[in-house]
Amino acid sequence: MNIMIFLLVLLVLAALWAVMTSLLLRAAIALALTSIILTVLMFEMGAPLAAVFELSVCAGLISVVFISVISLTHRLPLKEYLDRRKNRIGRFWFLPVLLVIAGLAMFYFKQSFDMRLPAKILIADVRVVLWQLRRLDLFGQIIILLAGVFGVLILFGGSKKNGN
Amino acid sequence: MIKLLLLSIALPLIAGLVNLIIPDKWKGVKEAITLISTLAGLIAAIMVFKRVMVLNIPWGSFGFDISFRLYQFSAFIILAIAGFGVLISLYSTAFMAGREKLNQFYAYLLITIAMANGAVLSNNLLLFLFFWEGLLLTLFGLIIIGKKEAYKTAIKAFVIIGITDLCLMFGIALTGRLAGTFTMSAISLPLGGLASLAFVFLMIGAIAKSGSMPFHSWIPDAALDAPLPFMAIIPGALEKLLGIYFLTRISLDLFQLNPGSKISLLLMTIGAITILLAVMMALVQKDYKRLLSYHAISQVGYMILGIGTMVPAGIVGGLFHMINNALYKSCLFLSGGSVEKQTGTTDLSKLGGLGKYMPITFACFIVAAVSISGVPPFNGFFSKELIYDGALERHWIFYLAAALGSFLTAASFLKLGHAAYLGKADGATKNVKESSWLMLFPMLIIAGLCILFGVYNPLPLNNLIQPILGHRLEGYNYAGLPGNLMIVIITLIVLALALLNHWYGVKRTGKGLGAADHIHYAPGLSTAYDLAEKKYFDPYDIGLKIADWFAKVLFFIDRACDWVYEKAIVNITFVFSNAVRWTQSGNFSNYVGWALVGALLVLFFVLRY
Amino acid sequence: MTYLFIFVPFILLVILNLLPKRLRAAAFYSTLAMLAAQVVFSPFEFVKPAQMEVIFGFNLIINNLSVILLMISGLIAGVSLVAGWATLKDDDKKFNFISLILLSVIGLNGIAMVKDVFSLYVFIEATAVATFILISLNMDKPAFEGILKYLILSVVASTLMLTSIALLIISCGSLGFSDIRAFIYPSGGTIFSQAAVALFICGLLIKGGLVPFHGWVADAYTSAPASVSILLAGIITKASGVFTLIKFMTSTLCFTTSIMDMLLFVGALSIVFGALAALGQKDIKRILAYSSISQMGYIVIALGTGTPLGIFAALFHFINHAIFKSQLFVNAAAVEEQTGTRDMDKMGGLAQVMPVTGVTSAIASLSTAGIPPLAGFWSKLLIIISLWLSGNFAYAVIAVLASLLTLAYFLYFQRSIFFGKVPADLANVREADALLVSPAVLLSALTVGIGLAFPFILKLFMRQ
Amino acid sequence: MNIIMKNDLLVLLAVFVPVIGAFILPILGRFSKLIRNLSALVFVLVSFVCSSLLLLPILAGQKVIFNLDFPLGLNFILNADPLAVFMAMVSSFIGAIIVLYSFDYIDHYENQNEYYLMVVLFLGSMMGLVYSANLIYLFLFWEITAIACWRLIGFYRGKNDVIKADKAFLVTVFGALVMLIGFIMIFQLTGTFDLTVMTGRALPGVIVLLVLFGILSKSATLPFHTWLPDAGVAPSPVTALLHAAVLVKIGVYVFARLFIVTFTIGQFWHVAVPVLAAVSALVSAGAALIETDLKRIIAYSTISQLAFIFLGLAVGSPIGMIGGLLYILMHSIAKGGLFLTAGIIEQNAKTKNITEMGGLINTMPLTAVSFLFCAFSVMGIPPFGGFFSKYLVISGAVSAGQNLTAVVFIIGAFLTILYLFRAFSLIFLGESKGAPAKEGSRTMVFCVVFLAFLSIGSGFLANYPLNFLKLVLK
Repeated sequence: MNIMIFLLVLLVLAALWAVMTSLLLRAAIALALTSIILTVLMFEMGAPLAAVFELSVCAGLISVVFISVISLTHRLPLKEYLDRRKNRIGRFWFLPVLLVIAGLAMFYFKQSFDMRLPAKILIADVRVVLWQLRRLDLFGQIIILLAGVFGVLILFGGSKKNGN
Repeated sequence: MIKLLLLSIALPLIAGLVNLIIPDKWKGVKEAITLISTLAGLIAAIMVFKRVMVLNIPWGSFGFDISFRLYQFSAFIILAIAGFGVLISLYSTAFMAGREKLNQFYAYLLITIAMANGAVLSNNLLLFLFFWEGLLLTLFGLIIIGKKEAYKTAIKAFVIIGITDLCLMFGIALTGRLAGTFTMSAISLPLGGLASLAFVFLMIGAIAKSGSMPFHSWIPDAALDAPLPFMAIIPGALEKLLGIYFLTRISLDLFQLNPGSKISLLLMTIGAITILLAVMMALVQKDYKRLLSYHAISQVGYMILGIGTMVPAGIVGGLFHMINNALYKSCLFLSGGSVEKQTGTTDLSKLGGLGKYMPITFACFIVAAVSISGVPPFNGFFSKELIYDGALERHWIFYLAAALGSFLTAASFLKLGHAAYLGKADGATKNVKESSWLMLFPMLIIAGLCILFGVYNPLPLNNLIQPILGHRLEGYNYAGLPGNLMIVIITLIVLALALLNHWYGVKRTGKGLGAADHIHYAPGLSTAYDLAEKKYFDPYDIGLKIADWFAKVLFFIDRACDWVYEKAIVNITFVFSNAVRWTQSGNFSNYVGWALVGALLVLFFVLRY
Repeated sequence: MTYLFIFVPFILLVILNLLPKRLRAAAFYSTLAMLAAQVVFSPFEFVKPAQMEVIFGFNLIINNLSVILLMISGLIAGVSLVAGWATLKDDDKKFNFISLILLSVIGLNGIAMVKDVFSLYVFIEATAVATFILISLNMDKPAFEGILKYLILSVVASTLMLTSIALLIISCGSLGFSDIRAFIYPSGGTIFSQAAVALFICGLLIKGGLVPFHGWVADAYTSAPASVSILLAGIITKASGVFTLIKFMTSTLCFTTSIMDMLLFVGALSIVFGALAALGQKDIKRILAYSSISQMGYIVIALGTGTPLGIFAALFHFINHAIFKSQLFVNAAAVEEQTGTRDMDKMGGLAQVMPVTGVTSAIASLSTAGIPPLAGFWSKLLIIISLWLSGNFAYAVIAVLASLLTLAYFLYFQRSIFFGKVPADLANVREADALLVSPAVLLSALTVGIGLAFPFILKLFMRQ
Repeated sequence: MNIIMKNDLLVLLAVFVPVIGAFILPILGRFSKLIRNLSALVFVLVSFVCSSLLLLPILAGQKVIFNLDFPLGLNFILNADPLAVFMAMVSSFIGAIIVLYSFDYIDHYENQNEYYLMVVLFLGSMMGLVYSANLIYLFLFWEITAIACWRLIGFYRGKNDVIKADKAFLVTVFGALVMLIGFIMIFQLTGTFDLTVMTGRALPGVIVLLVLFGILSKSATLPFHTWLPDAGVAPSPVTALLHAAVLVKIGVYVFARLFIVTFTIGQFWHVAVPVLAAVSALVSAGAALIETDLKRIIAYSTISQLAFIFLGLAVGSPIGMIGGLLYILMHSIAKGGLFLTAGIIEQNAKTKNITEMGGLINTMPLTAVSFLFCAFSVMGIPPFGGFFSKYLVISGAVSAGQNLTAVVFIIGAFLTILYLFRAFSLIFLGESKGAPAKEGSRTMVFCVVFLAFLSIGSGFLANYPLNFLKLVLK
């Protein structure tokens, strides 16, 4: 139990670092770190499948994409960089507020949440879920992917035009 | 018969409209129409005289019903109006010759006569108001066709009379509510409370029409601007007849006014003040017509005083004075007219010695002047005696005022006659001709009537006036010589004093015009006179000043309302709007912050239940 | 034929992409025809009772609610297609634009017809992604800023929705609307289900851009290309926001007092906030953006009454708003196209030179402000009546007086763009070309027509 | 049965011929001005003729009701009762004269198509408002008139004009919206918007208050009056239309329709409204005495005359109500004449500032005399029509026992005489200051003279409207 809480805290810290840092590279690394911690948590909670997905896709693939893209960028001039650095703490004013309200909420409903899932879902196998019940959502995913493809087309086509 | 009655209204009206239409060129036609219609009116008036008849025609609802009633009083007034109509139109044919806007003059004159007849005959208060207030239009028209600047006077007259007529309207509405009917012959209200209020408002209308103070100030101006026949008939005769007629009606018939009441005291005070102030002004005038116009005002005072006494002698005297005044006042104006016609001026300082050149005019003037100053045996004497009698019966102070008034009247007419007709002729008045017979004839008639009504006063008193009062007078008969010898003696003394005063004044200054200078420039009085000449005391101007000030205040309120819309609301809204737009910082993390905080609050709120 | 509404665009999309470049002009016409067909055929579903079909295991349902969205989305997508065809210059852009419109239409139709929460979420996301790309069509910096805000806030929204979906699975055990309704109505459900519902609604409010979740709206609308902002403002955010809200709440019947109070409050807040913010704007599109925030507020406040009349009013206002707001954006596109600026201070007197645009925009503005006899009046009237009858007097008064603010800023809008004298540098401005004018005419004709025919429409609905 | 059908048709024609015809005018305008103008006149005349024809069944005591059922109490009802017919005849008649007048007047300006469209639309929707016996449709037509006025006031397109137009629009719409809340409360009370089923029901005070907001703002009574003088920027026939004939009468008409014919209101309002009206009468009369812009003067005088109408309608005595209704007729005629003369003067003297005019009576005698006649009628001098209405109103106040209010109104009448004569003498009398202005065109002068004579004739024939109006109280 304690290890889990420790991991959760770590997760939050890593996420915060990813948001706060002003260097893209560090942000990408922090993101990867975050998803790694998440993976560990999932293993602990006994969701191996999700954990594997998370590790492969987020920690692996996405980070690679990020870093490759970042390699294309170039540094800002120092002045702008310093401007950006300014009040990068201040713009997250709402985090403490959130913490306070959340704490109030938690304090307000102090009752034992029972986390037992309904049986139906427990027995249902992932494949069953995906291939029998959720075809429509898969279709939706396809639409999203297509949109993404067009996005890439447009963006790179645009940049190509700008290039030459 | 009833047709004759309507004829006396319809005929002048139609004739007037016709006159309005036909072009100026056909001068003869106009005059013919005017004379014929007025003559026909006179004949009709004579034929219906001494009859009593009532005519009712339902018209609109809500009290707007056509209802005429002919009885002694209205018959008498109609007769007078018709008579004056004939004479004045006769006079005008000569006097107005060669002036422009003739068609309008005759038209307005005839319409005025029609309206006046209607007002006198109508037995329904609303119908009465209709005609009465309608006279405003012709009044306006008759003045405005005068000199170039006459429109100022016309507007002044219109505003004064119009405002008082509005008071009359309110009074009539109140009376109608209190009485429950608008039929004049059916109304007889006890005074007190709202009824007194109603009476006061009606009275304002009446005395304003008759030109008493404080509603007088247009008359002297009109004397200078308006054509003279207008002065002779409208302020001189017609409006007095109407105003006093209505005053008598309300105080005798419509309301039960009794001698002790505050109202009668009020009336008498108004009368006394009017007599004195107006005649004081008249005394110092340097212009023929303007002097006469002030007398036209002060004589009203006598009538109001007489009726205000509410004792039989006073009332009879007031009514008698009404007709007498109409006679000699129009005669005086006409004489002034013929002087103006012949010499081209009415400025007394330019006139003088006309007596030899215009003897007939002079004779008529003398008759009228002595009768207005109340010299026996002319008609003015008898009516004034009756009024003195009534006033003395109430309180000696009113009598004093009246006597003083007649002293000043006599003095001012001595001055006028001396300045205009005696002395040596020079300048404008060198060998002028006597004016044409068309103009002399009316004056002679009227002067004759003055003498007749004086020498043989039972004729008017028994036939015209005393029948009006009917039952109020049983036991009394005021015809013949005046009863109260003491008053007569005092009157004679007063007249003698006036003569002495005149002699002293002439001796002091050496010319007739200066006869009143020792009063004019007496210490204290002189400044008052100057201010009065500068119109400091003109109620009209004072009223305008007040209205202007009042309007400024109101306008400020209006602007304040506007400011609320134009500025206040707009600015407040924009304060809010700016505050709202300030939150749109464009910094996305703020937006995320709101979203998350909002979401948590929503969650919190929803789960709290 | 339910699935056709999803498949036909998809197949069309595939075919168009397989076509050689020179035939691409056909893409425009075929897509237009497809959308027209959608508008025409969807009403036939009215007569049928609500039905579900299972093909390839797609479980979709179509009922009157879905029919409304199908019609409106077809209409507005068609309009923005035409506008885009008129305004976009580059051929590739035109083509991508068409394909993306098809994608988002698929998403919208999915939203219209799904019957379970997760699919709803998926299709909302599909629409959203397509929209991101659409906004960035012009590849300029403000567009990217706009997307960034939209993106981040809709990520927040997705997070909330996913969380609520997880909670729903845990508590109700299933995600179908019917199951959820069975679980939470009338008992009210467990604390989990309530939290889940609340979170899902929050997500939808973010999507719909209501105060305080509205941060992204102005920038996204403003930075998008003219034709895209028609689509975005006219239908997408409304459909994936408030319409989904209506669908979700009506199909799960989660009208608890707390949620209704929350909706009333948020609605009132958005109404006033949007109207006030719109008052001082100088940018045409910004005014329209804020005004649509405040109109969303009207829809939500009507939904918050929870009465059938209120829901009807909300739907009706949704329809009207889709029509007149997208028409206003068409007008804005026309003005921007002709004058080359969006700054209202630089304009004036355009009504002389662009009469059709002037008149139509006046009609739409008055309809937005709820001036009879235009359509907006009736929906606002119904909203106010429902508020009053459900006892929310204060909210009713706010709603009424806020429409005065609406009138105020639309009068400013009209005055500074279309009235007054034409400035010198705009002297040679002409009316926009037919492709931009005709949609405006069509939509304003709809506004007037609905307004005049409303009593009959009402009769129709009441009979059902 | 047959006759009833025919009468329904008459009502429908009276309303919808101008409303629909208005949108044909711009199309006609593309072909020929003359046709457009004439057809505009014809459309307005049609509704006048139809309304007049409705007199026969009304005097025969029949009911003429056109009804179309809708849910939610939104029944579309056109009910031609005496009040409606009276009002419709007055406004369509004046409207026709104004349209005729604007043939020549508006000839010098642009956007004539829009002008005629809006004017005829305005009159048509006025007809609809007058006849409709359902609160919602009443509100609907009410707002259509507001739209028309908005465009008409902003007709010259100048920045200031448009701002004033927006001001007028906003103020009236604010009142209308508050009134709408009142209507919805009525709906909550009765479950319908249909006026024909509500006769004799007593209204709670708060509803009266809310509805009064709309009425007062529409008919420009304190404290919502200041938009009316500002509306003077519009072309003169429009202001005439706005003020004299119809727009401001809408408010008083709705007052009569709701609070006299339909509902009964508490005694408090029979005192409060007259007092408010008294203040309004005084304030606006005072402002009229200060202003130097001719149109503003007349506008302020309209406000103060409206206060008289309110007094008559609100004091709650039958004679006062009749007076108020008669006042609507007389004031429409006279004030319309004043505005049209103002239009002629403005167009020919090239200024609206009366201190820059003078002596115009020498060059434009007909206009001057007409102005004077209309002014007399407004002052309430017999035999002009205004006399009867003014007397009845005052007498109504007196018979309701509100003597003090009546006296205040008498003072208001004093001020009326003062400011009208001030304007008249400054414009027409004295020696001319500006360039000599010529007489207006034949059509315009004809309209003015016609109205002037009408304001006399209406005095001599006042018994007909009086006897007709007795039906209203039944």
